[in-house]
Amino acid sequence: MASFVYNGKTIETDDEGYLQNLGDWDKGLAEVLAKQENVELTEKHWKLIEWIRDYFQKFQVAPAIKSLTKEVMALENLPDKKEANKFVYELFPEGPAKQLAKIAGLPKPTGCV
Amino acid sequence: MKFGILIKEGPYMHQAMDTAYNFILAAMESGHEIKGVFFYNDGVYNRCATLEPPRDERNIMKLLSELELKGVRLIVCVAAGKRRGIVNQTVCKVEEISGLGQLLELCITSDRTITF
Amino acid sequence: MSEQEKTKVMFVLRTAPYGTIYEQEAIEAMVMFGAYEQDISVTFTGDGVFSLKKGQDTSLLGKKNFSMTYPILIDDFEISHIYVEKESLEERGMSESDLATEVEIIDRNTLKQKMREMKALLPF
Amino acid sequence: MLHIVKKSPYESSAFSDAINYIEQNDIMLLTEDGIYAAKKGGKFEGALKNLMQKNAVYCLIADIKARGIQENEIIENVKIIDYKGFVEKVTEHNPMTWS
Repeated sequence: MASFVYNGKTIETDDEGYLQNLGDWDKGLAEVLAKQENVELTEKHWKLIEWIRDYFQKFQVAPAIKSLTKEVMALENLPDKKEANKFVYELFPEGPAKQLAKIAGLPKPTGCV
Repeated sequence: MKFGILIKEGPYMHQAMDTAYNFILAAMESGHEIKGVFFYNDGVYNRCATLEPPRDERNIMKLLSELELKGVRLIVCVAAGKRRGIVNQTVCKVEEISGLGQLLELCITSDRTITF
Repeated sequence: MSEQEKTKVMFVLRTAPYGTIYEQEAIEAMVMFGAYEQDISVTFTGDGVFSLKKGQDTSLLGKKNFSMTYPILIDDFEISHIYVEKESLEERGMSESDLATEVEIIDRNTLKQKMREMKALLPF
Repeated sequence: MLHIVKKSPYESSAFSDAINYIEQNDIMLLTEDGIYAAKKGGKFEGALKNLMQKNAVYCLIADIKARGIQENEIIENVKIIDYKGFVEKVTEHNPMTWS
């Protein structure tokens, strides 16, 4: 458990930095979470953050890596999976599944043990 | 033959673990191999380190640990465990905690998968 | 991996949603199993068919609505088939138009044969 | 297939669902509260006898003894087995548990 103050409010995270209360999330908080991950958010990051939040809202689960790759291929007009993977790792160097979920304010992916 | 065992119910409330335990003993006595016992749903409570039933009653947690000493692999689902507070600090043995992929692995490597 | 080498596993969902956690944790298992490139199918029979009822709204319960996950199990999570047993639907006054997502409606006899093709059956 | 029934037929659909799914050459094992389906004079005697015209039915001795049911109270032709017998049945048939 860890916590920090954001906009005068105490935000709690687990030891790995995932939000305890998903309802705390807003775009400003995403910037703070990204900074903790040493990720500087660009428009490309934001597109994926919005996509993954929509996906989670709509289907109640985090997407499979495969779906993320597919989305990136479509969004960025990339020819194949390999290019798409390279692209997301450039955005989220320490693992897109974990870092994207964390910054987007989603729960820790259960697959990552 | 190789058996994979899935335990879906917690201790004491249901007979599932008792039946499974007797099944496992009988299977081993008959020369079969238990590939692993996967604890899911409330089944994860069977590996709670702080179970302390009255002394004149069977201690399911200890019976299972004895099976483990005989070489039976026990696997507690990390996600189901976390939901119920069975985590590193409360599980009998930290090494037992693993992911759901282990359940599928049991289905693949066992001749029979039996649910209790 | 060739089709022959894949292990066939079937989740058999026989419990209604929300009253117990079985449906929810079965879905969590399905989503994980998908990544392992095996032949995973899901069957709804008995009260399990209630999990597919359309129009579920869990907001007053404070629980997640898992019927929303079913539409992506095949495309995104590599589940091979989702079956619902016709007889169980009919016994419960339901038909295809009551379902929240597109699934394969099959009769009990067909399902019996499919179950016999499985290496492992996981009841929930 | 081996259909393992572990809930009382009076409280759960496990027994009747298993009957719905049983095929030729399949067998049924009654365990835990499922053994009440094998008690003579109960509501399910007819269904069980009907089933046994084609399929073998077994029950676990540990479960009937524990519940005070004597062997002569078990419907004729239901075979009584111990845990080793249970293991043997699983080696012969792929199991499905109905609870």
